[in-house]
Amino acid sequence: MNDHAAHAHDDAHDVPFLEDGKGWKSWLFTLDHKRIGVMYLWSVLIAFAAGGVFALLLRLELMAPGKQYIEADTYNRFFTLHGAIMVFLFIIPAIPSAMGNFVLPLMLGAKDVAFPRLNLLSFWIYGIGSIMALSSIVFGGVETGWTFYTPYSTNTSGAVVMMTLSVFVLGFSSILTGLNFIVTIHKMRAPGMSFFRMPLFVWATYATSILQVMATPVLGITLLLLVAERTLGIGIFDPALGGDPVLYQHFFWFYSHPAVYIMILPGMGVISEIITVFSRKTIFGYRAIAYSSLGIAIISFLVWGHHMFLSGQSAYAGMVFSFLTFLVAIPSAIKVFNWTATLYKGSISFDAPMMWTLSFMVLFTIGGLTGLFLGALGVDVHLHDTYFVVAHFHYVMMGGTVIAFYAGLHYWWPKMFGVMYREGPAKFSAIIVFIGFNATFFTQFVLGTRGMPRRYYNYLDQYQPLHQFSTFGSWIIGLGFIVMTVNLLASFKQKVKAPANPWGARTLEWSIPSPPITHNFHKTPVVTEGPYDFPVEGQAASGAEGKHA
Amino acid sequence: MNIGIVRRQHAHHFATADQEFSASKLGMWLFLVTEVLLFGGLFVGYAYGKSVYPEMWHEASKHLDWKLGALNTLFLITSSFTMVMAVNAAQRNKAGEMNGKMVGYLIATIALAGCFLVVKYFEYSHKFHDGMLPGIYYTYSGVQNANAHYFFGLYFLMTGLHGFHVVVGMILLGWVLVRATKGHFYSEYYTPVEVGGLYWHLVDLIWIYLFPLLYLVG
Amino acid sequence: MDTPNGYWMPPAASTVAQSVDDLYFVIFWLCVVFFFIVTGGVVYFAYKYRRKHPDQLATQQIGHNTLLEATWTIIPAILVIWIFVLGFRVYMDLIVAPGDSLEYQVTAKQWAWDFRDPDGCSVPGELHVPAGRPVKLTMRSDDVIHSFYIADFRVKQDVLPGRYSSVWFQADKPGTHNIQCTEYCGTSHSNMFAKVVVHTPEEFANRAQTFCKVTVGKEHGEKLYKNQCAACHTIDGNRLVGPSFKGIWGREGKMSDGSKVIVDENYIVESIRIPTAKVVEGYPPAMPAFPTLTNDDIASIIEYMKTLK
Amino acid sequence: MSNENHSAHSEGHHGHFVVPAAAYVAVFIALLVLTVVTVAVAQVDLGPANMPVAMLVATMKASLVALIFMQLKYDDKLNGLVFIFGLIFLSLFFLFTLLDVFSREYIDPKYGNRTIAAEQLRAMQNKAADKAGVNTPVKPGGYTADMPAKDEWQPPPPPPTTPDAGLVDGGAPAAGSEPGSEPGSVPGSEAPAEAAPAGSAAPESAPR
Repeated sequence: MNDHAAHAHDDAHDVPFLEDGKGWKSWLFTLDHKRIGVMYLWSVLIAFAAGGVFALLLRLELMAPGKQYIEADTYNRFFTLHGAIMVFLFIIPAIPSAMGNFVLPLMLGAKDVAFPRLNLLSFWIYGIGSIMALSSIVFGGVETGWTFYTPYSTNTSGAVVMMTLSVFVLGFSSILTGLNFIVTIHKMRAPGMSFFRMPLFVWATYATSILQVMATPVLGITLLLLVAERTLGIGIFDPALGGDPVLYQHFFWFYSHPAVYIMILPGMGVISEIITVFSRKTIFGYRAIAYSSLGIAIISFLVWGHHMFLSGQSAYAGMVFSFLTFLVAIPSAIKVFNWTATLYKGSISFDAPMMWTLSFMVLFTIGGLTGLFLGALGVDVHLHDTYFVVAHFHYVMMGGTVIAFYAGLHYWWPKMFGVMYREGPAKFSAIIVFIGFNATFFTQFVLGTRGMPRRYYNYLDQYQPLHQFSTFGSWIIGLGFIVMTVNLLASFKQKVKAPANPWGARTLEWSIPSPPITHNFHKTPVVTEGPYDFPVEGQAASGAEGKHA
Repeated sequence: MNIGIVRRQHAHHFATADQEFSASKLGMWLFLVTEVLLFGGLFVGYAYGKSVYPEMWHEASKHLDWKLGALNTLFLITSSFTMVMAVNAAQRNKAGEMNGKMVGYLIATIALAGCFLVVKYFEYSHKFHDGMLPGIYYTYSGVQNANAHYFFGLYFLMTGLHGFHVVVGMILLGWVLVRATKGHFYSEYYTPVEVGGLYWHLVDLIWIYLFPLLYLVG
Repeated sequence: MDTPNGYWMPPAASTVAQSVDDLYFVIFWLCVVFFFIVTGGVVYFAYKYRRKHPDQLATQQIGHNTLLEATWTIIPAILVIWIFVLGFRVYMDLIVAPGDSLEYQVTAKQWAWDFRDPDGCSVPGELHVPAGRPVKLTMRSDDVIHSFYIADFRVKQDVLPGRYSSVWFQADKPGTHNIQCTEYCGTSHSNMFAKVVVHTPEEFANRAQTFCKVTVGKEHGEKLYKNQCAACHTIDGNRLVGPSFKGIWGREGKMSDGSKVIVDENYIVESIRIPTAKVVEGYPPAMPAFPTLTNDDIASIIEYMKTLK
Repeated sequence: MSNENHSAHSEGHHGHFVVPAAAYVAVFIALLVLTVVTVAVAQVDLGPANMPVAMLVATMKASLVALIFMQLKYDDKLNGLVFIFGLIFLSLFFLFTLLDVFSREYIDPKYGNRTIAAEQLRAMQNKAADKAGVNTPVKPGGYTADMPAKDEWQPPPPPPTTPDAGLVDGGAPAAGSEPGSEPGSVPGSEAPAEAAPAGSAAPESAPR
């Protein structure tokens, strides 16, 4: 099965994984989950930059009604690319593939993921999918929105087939990553690590993997049907040929609502890790958070119809979906309350990861609460497809997942690269992004309630002042992320050596040198207690510090 | 042909061979679930079409030759049986004495898969000739009800995707056959045969549902 | 324009608008309460238990508290079910039209609305309704999915090709409100504006003499241009989807098949009736047919074109 | 969640359970018999029961293959659980999609989805047939006359002329000029001049 038998014995190979092999071949053909995680990290950061640039271009165009500097057609292509790149190229692979690949085996005390070659294949498939997606710009561009609603997507010109095939390929990468993680979590935990001694990030990744494995295939078949619709004129979704566009929306949203939980669940996992370490207190309600991750994963399959209340779906189905949508709000609320309670009687320090986490707490709370407006049928009629929806999902996806991703990046950066970044700029960028974010997207709530539709290139004059303010806000966000990126990249030049456990965390990945050696652990660790057993003031630290080698 | 067996050391990142075996099986089962959901999407399309165009659905399904479908069902069930006998032979192959049986059963499985594809070729060529093609290429005038291209669109999608999976299965089992002839599989290590078998049974399982839905009940 | 209904909402101009706004503010204040519980908790704890010296440890390791966890599960559950019930009740008023409502036919097509009232009167781009009477719109799309949205009435409904969908409202006071399309439908999705004009019952009664009368002339032509043609043809010279109408009358154009054509009545009538007959070179044959335009309409458009220098 | 804590480095137990070959032969025969049963039952037209019976037999065959051939019965419970969850999520997809499809005219019977839409689809299919250059004679599927083409548009009958109670409060009811009772002063069905050439190709918004 594995021809690595050559260096099976561990001690001969104590070289940190970054130095274990030079040249691009050692990177592109590596089977080491840490290297694959780092490669994913650079790809998703580039994707985030590209998506971010399109966002700024869109906001610039919306400065005032009418043509500012691009045509309507170009604007439509920009918002499609902004949506597609951010969703498929950045936010779905970001935390599960980039951080999950790096951290999960370390947290479980395993040498690698269950199927290393499948892991590398997932990265290659992600690379091929991204190239196909970006090349669709050259072949005529796509201007259907990232949702590809039929019959517009089947009757319009442009490279829709190329983009849908690229998303199909990217979906495969997501399925294989999820599959790999579920087997790793079930089969490769360190001895003594029962399911309730696993860190909460592992629980969140487990729930995310279930969603990735169980929901993404339906996206695959949806896109295959869309390609068949465009090439063979099958007629399943095109009313001119006897099909039904609402059936497409059922297919699409059956994947896409679990997909939004694929995006937020890992973010919640990262927050559970960071909030405990920086308040030096055990998590409040470990089982509640673990079970609510699984609860969200299961219930997320029941609620997709709330995207279609006004799309011609029957009012009866709308009511059923609205009721179930309110059920899925409860596990998220439980998590937020548990995180807040974790801070109680802790010893809270405001390092960079904690600053990003506190900003997450505020923004995700607003994002979650505004979901109640859109879930209630009566109000959704007025708010559907307006800027209120745009603000809601940006608060949850950007205020939630993206800020949790950067909190995790600042938290695991010393472990990944063995270098510390400067605290000052990291904290400063967290504050700037928080301010810019609220300036940009809170105004969009007001735009939405006042009736400003989404995906509008030209709009009524009454919305102009708010749009202008929102555009200024987007510049502040751009500034914040530039400061953060420069600060993180500068850490490579400053070469400030990072200790093995800079934050005093108790999970397994901090018990090994940073950056870790290729085979992670000299001797497979034996776990004897939970992941968050912090000592209490005045009491001797529970058990010897070095409980695992 | 007792060419003995080639011993194998389990992958270094697994603690024991058994851990590796159960990991592979769980991984395969998860992949099979994604296949079930992939075909599930098509079955939902079938359910939609049948509920919105019931008369057309019934009339169009009359134009499928259920005898060929039944023949294909027999081929697939028999190939499932020979596959499972191959796995059984691998499990009992202590020192290479069962190699011959295992290789024989594998060849039978692949051959039956080939027959399935041949029968499918005849079905498809008959439909191509009559013009019962999906979507805008549909030129057949035998079906009275409108939108018959909807049924044939789904028919070609479902059986086409299934046929594609049969071809992938043949390639997969061909690779297992090549390794079996080299004596790689014995009672301690037969994972590829088992995993290949699981995939093949799922392909058969999907056909077990496709056959009555498309050919019989329509 | 009427006064907005508070900071958040546009004017509440239909009977159901106030109940939607009330529901909005019920959820709004509920969210404000929960927001301050969470944010207040985070800020207060972060300040009270901030780390004063580097190796300060937590004062107490509290893992869980079943009573507290039970309360913050059950109370939100009850509240969200309550919101669901409120939302359900308002939704019922929004979708079930009263029996005696006036039946209007609405057709959406790529980038224009077409309204037809019960007596067949159709003013391009304007929906004329009487005040105080429920009005039910039966909508259908010619090409892709659009969405009929009047913010001031708080009503919205997707308009599907191949299927009817319906929306109803009752405006109380005369006035003019914006109609917008909220489902992405292509290049000029953001130009698909129309107006709903609410009249007093008397004004509405003799509409045949006022706005329903079709007088061939450039004013009617201009109204038709704004509603039907503006999405693809500009009048200021630069190209949108089709050629610009600036100085079109009498202009000589080169067709895609190389032939030359002088722009006159026949060319305009043919281009509107059979758009793909003569396509100007360098432009896509993307112009849809306009079967609802009567001869008087086309005559008015021609009159209007003559004024475009 | 089965959390088998296997001791590190202990030799894995060898004896994976070997299913006796006889069991396989028995299942094989059962499958053949069930196939014959399926085909036989399908010849008899049971009306609405056709589908459930066919699905029942197919599910029996499928569970035989899954439990014995794929060894779910003898295997680690986790694999079975994974398969069951897959089927649960698939059934959710079926359940809610068909819930929507079958309840579309539940609220608004007058403009229900089925009747008018079917006629509307008829017209669309004619256009699609021309667009695709396909000469299928599209016979109306047993519904009432085709939907009137857009050009000969007859407005629906005026609403009942009973004086309307719901007038603007305080405002005097319009002097007897109930919109509905308007004699033909409003241009009734102004028949637009010559209709667009019959069967003109569907307004192709952009070449496919």
